Amino acid sequence: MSVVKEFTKGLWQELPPFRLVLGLCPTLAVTTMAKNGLGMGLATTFVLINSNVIVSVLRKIIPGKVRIASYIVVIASFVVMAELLLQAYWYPMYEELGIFVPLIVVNCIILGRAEAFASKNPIVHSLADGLGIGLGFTISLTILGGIREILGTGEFFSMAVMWPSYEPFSFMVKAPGAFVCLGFLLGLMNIISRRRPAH
Amino acid sequence: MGPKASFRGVSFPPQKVSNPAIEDAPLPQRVVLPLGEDRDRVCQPVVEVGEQVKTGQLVGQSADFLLAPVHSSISGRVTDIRPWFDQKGGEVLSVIVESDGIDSWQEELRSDERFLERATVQILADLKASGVVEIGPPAMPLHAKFAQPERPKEFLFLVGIPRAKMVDTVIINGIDAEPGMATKKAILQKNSSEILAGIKIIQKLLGSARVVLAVGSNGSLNSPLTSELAGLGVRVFQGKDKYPLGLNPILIKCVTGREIPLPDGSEQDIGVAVVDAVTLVHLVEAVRDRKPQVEKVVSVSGAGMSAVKNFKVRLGTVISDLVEQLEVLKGEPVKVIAGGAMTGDALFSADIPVTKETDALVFQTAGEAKSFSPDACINCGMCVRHCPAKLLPNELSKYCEFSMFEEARDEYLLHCIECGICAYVCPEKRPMLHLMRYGKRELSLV
Amino acid sequence: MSEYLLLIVSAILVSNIVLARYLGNCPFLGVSQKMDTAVGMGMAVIFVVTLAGMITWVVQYAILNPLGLEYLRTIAFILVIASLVQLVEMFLQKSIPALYKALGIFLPLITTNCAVLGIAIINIQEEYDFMHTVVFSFASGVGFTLAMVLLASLRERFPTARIPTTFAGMPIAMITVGLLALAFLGFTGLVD
Amino acid sequence: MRDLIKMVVVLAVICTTSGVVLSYVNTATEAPREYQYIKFVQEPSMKAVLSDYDNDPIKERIKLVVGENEEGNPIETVVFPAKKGGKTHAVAYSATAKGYHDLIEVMVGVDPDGTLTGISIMTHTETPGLGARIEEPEFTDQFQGLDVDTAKLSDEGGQVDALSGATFSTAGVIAAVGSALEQFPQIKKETF
Amino acid sequence: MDRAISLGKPMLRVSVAPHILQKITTSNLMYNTLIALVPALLAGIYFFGFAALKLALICMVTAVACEAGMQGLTGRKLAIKNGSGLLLGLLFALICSPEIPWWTAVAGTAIAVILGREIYGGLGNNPFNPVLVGWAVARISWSDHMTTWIMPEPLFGLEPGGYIEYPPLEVIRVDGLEALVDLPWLDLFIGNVPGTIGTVSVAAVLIGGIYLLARRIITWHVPVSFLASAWLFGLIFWLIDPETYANPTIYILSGWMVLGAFFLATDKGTVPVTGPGMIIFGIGCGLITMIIRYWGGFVDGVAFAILLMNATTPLLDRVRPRVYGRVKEVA
Ligand SMILES: Cc1cc2nc3c(=O)[nH]c(=O)nc-3n(C[C@H](O)[C@H](O)[C@H](O)COP(=O)(O)O)c2cc1C
Ligand SMILES: Cc1cc2nc3c(=O)[nH]c(=O)nc-3n(C[C@H](O)[C@H](O)[C@H](O)COP(=O)(O)O)c2cc1C
Ligand SMILES: Cc1cc2nc3c(=O)[nH]c(=O)nc-3n(C[C@H](O)[C@H](O)[C@H](O)COP(=O)(O)O)c2cc1C
Ligand SMILES: Cc1cc2nc3c(=O)[nH]c(=O)nc-3n(C[C@H](O)[C@H](O)[C@H](O)CO)c2cc1C
Ligand code: SF4
Ligand code: SF4
Ligand code: SF4
Ligand code: SF4
Ligand code: FES
Repeated sequence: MSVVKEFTKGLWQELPPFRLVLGLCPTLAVTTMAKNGLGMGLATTFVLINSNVIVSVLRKIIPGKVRIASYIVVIASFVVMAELLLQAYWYPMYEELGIFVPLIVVNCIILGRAEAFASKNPIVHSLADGLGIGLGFTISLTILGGIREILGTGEFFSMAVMWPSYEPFSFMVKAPGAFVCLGFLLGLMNIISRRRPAH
Repeated sequence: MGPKASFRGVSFPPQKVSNPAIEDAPLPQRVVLPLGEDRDRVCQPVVEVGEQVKTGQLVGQSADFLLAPVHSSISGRVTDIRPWFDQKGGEVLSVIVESDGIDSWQEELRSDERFLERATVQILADLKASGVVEIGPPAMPLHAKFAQPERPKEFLFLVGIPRAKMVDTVIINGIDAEPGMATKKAILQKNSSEILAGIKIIQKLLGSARVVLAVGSNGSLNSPLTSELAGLGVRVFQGKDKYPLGLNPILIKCVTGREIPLPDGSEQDIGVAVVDAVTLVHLVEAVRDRKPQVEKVVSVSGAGMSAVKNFKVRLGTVISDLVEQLEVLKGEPVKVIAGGAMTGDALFSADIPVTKETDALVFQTAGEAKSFSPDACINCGMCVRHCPAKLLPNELSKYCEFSMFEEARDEYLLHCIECGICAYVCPEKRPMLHLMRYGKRELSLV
Repeated sequence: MSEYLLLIVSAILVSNIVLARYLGNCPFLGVSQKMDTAVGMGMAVIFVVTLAGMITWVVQYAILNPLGLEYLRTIAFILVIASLVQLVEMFLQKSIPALYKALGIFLPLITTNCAVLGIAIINIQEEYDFMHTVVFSFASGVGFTLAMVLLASLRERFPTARIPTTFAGMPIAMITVGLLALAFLGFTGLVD
Repeated sequence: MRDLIKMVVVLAVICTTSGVVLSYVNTATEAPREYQYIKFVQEPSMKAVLSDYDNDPIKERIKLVVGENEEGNPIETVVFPAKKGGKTHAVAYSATAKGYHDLIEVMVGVDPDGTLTGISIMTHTETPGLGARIEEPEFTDQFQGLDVDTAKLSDEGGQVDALSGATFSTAGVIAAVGSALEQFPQIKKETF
Repeated sequence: MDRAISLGKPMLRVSVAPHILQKITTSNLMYNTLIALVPALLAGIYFFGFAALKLALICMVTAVACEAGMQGLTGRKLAIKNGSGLLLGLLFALICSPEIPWWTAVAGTAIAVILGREIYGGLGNNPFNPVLVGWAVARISWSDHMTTWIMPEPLFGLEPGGYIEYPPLEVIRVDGLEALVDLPWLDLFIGNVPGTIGTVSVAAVLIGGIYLLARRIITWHVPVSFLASAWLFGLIFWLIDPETYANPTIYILSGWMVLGAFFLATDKGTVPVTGPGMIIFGIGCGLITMIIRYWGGFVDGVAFAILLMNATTPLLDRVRPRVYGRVKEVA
């Protein structure tokens, strides 16, 4: 597959978390606002791209038996780095994302890509893959965050977008609303993918 | 004697029975005599097309112990031997006899009032020869019911039939189970002598077994019969009018407190034999009079009839012929049900013969035969509260509907006694009984 | 004593690990289609979460803090958990085959279950002492199992429900979790 | 054997590299992290107690040793100076004391005379509706203009009215403010 | 093979046994339940004026419209005639304050129908009581509107009752028990206090509940175990500490308790179907209700208690009597 295709597949065929129902916890937890979704997406993309690249670089060196352990170390290192960088340069986001920054390490998307893709493909492809999946994840989280923020607070990226007398549907920014909203979006994806001819 | 156990069920509005007597239906012009119960298990025909036969003459016979012989029910000429649809919709090889209008019997009936002095082997042989069948489910020749495990020598022809337990209780089922049935009420009132004789025969055959006569609350016995029964040591079980008391599994439980061990068990496993009160009369006729079974008492109701009527019908009478001859129906039936209104089969054609298993015919006009288009189960729980087997029919019906038969089995589908109550009470009018039967059949095919 | 009781009520009902804290959703949705797998997964999580909670607590206070390596917490914890799961797997396989048979297939899935790492981190963030850590970890595992069993029992009915095809499968499961979380909101305020 | 060595070596190399890189990143981000922490956690409180300045008090913060704890380790306080035209006219710093539940941390602003320019509650875990009312301006505004003698409960000769039903929380705040003001003479020496 | 059927006669109608069916149909049950709710609605109108009726109509119209819309969208056959939409709408209105804005009523009812029921495939397939789903979503989203109360103003006859300005349970929470000492229980019983349209008048709800019991539309299990367990639980705490906990009868007479026990916790389809299952369900509802009322963040716990117990329904359905003919399984 071409590098371009590696990139674009993350935007639809394997769009996480909608098509690939993984990485649910951050998806649900941080998407009370579009901005947080964006932040989480970027942090995850940072780890994803870097770990993909490093795993791809080391793919011929790492022995099979310690594969997973090595990947975990690599991923965890980038997660710690992301934590430190967020603290140093984007502290409010660090506070908002809270425990879900360290939890990027167990986001199955990342280990999944390392294991299923980067360990078998050259660096450029792995980079494209990481970039595509990461971008897809970021967009998904931003959309989910946007929907929940608009309905749940009447704002979008903290700017009022609804009519002045709008009374927020705050269900959407609470835990039950997160699940229900994601459920509806998954249903919507079903409708869209049924409309699109199968590849 | 009161019930030993309670059960869930429903009470139907009381039905009117016009005349407890049993009228003889007119002699049919032709009869169709199926040689077995389904396509694959049939007797060998012993007559040929064109042959003259007499009433009571053997026309079919089989080496299969569980297949009763077939006798002609009228005298006349065999016009054909060919497959004919039966109640279940299968095509079964049948002997067709055209009546000569005389009804001359094979041999004069030799009524033998000292029948009780005959050897049990002899009695059983007579029984087997007469082809008396106990109605189901499962239908079986009556002689097969009276097999005791520890006396194989006496019952030479029973060797090879495994018996788990000795029969220690015989229940005479005198309860008309479903709406549309009234034969037993009539028999209990009019055939006291046969009842007593039948009980004596059973007591002779089964020695130590106790006999219980089960009657419904309106099955009033006349007092001479009551005292004679007491003299014979027979207990009378008086049940209330609640369906499905008349169905064997529930009746057994109420009388003895025992349950048939399902899914594979049968009443023999718990030492019980249930004999239908109507069958008892045929039993007496077979033993005392050496008369083959050529008739059946059938209740006829519905289609504008104000009450249930009982007729003695020659076996093999085609239902459409019967209807024309009886001239009792007021309206044009669109639905003919062989059996009671709860569990009977709706026939796709009235050109189907009355058999030894036909105990009732219910006719419904367009107004009576309502049809519904049921939707999803609404989980109202009505069926659960009424199921006498204490199942969850709602779950079972959904599993069967969605082809999840393994799950249905794990939810005890095979314990369903097919009483139909779940369907009767369902407010959504779901075809519950049908789904149960469908699921059971699918499981049996695996 | 009542302090522990409140902690337990809080972990199971008020701030349920999946329904209110959004942790462990992948296994929660992934293996809750059938009751027996749900129970198996639940048991495995209780077991591992409690053990991991204790060990990571020790790691934090006996190693990371004295050495000033707090910033390595994530990497240390995930390695501890991964090795722990491996060890538990090997131990069960050798010593308690019956339990291994019941829980075995779930154990590898647990490494990447954020509930385990999440609870370990919460123990540190909330500055629980060792006993609180044990109680909180165990109760969180129980809360996970409770939610899992309820969801599985609800989902077992879906094959015979007439769910529109658009929503059949994952979407309706997600919505059901939402309604379950809605019901659990009723416990809000029981423990502050 | 060679495989084993290779495994161990590779893992060790990965871990070491990761350790080195991370410790570098840790050191490199130390300063910005501290700045961000102060900016987002302490600045709001600081702004509430200082006014009318043209410098960046965070950048110009001073760390002072204000005493020793029981173990002999120095207690440090971070002081934020508010300057106008290069001249310090007030300082802000924080102090803690025990409230009803746990510690209450209070930021105080003090002018050179030792008079409070304001206080702000930074962290506390008091009961919502009771002790938590210490956060409300109606309560904190009372402290403006008080000094070490008057920042006491009105019952005890001071000018602070206790919150009804939350005496302990009030006392905690007053104790924190008191200990801050006690440190003031020493701080004054080093900042003005 | 030549057919033995004479084709001269028309084919008979074939259908599956049984050939007689009980008269009761689903819509029959629904309309009977609607009838049972009429006293509660009339009481609401009597105490709160025609705003109550208006709200009920809004909710009922919305519910039926949403039901029809969803059935159209998901391609199922239109089944609005069975009355379930009307019932849902009416129940929703009855558990709301007469003061809520029209759009809250519309949105809440729509959520109830769509999220609570139709998304699962309609009547019979939904695991949670849809009315309560709709209510709970509205309650946490627009809590101001959902907890705004007005004083009852009986249309004729009675003096405007009570002296409390919000429902009794809220009074206990905010002002403490003493505030209720002078409140006549009769006012609580007939509904002369602030509250939601359909729950204020315990008397009217009871009439409907007894009607349902008498017509055998519901069984005694859930209401009796619900009310009994709540009352006993309340009794224990009242005996221990009468200063903090009110007389348990006050808890039964106030809030949603009776409506919940007779109409919401018996909502067919979302509650267990076996006798023991229903009793455990009722006890669970009673206990959770009281726990939330005593110590929880919400003032009345009935709605959440029932939703929580709805979640256990599939489990409770496993609690049931031994089936006929089951021999002990040999391990
Ligand atoms: C289905 C529906 C949902 C609505 N949802 C909201 C809502 O969530 N918040 C809101 O403020 N208004 C909502 N409205 C109401 C109006 O859009 C508008 O806000 C209201 O009529 C004006 O409010 P006011 O009377 O307070 O100015 C809704 C209306 C409808 C029909
Ligand atoms: C659950 C609970 C929480 C409390 N929280 C606080 C608190 O946050 N702050 C406080 O000063 N007292 C708190 N108290 C203590 C009481 O309110 C205490 O009676 C009060 O502080 C002293 O009463 P007074 O201020 O009216 O003299 C609490 C008590 C209880 C039972
Ligand atoms: C309001 C009401 C409350 C009842 N309470 C009980 C009860 O608490 N326990 C009981 O066994 N029967 C009670 N019954 C009687 C039952 O309705 C029923 O007759 C009895 O439980 C037999 O049930 P079964 O059908 O399971 O045999 C009550 C009936 C009513 C109308
Ligand atoms: C016979 C009958 C069946 C019912 N089935 C359901 C059901 O499956 N699901 C449900 O939510 N409500 C059901 N209800 C209750 C009714 O629809 C409900 O009160 C309103 O729809 C709101 O829950 C049923 C009511 C009756 C009378
Ligand atoms: S499930 Fe079977 S036994 Fe139970 S009511 Fe239905 S037909 Fe009768
Ligand atoms: S009676 Fe019918 S609708 Fe009710 S639970 Fe049984 S099958 Fe479902
Ligand atoms: S269930 Fe299937 S097999 Fe049975 S009648 Fe219907 S279509 Fe035929
Ligand atoms: S491996 Fe675990 S965490 Fe990842 S998708 Fe599967 S269940 Fe979820
Ligand atoms: S993201 Fe939490 S378990 Fe997968």
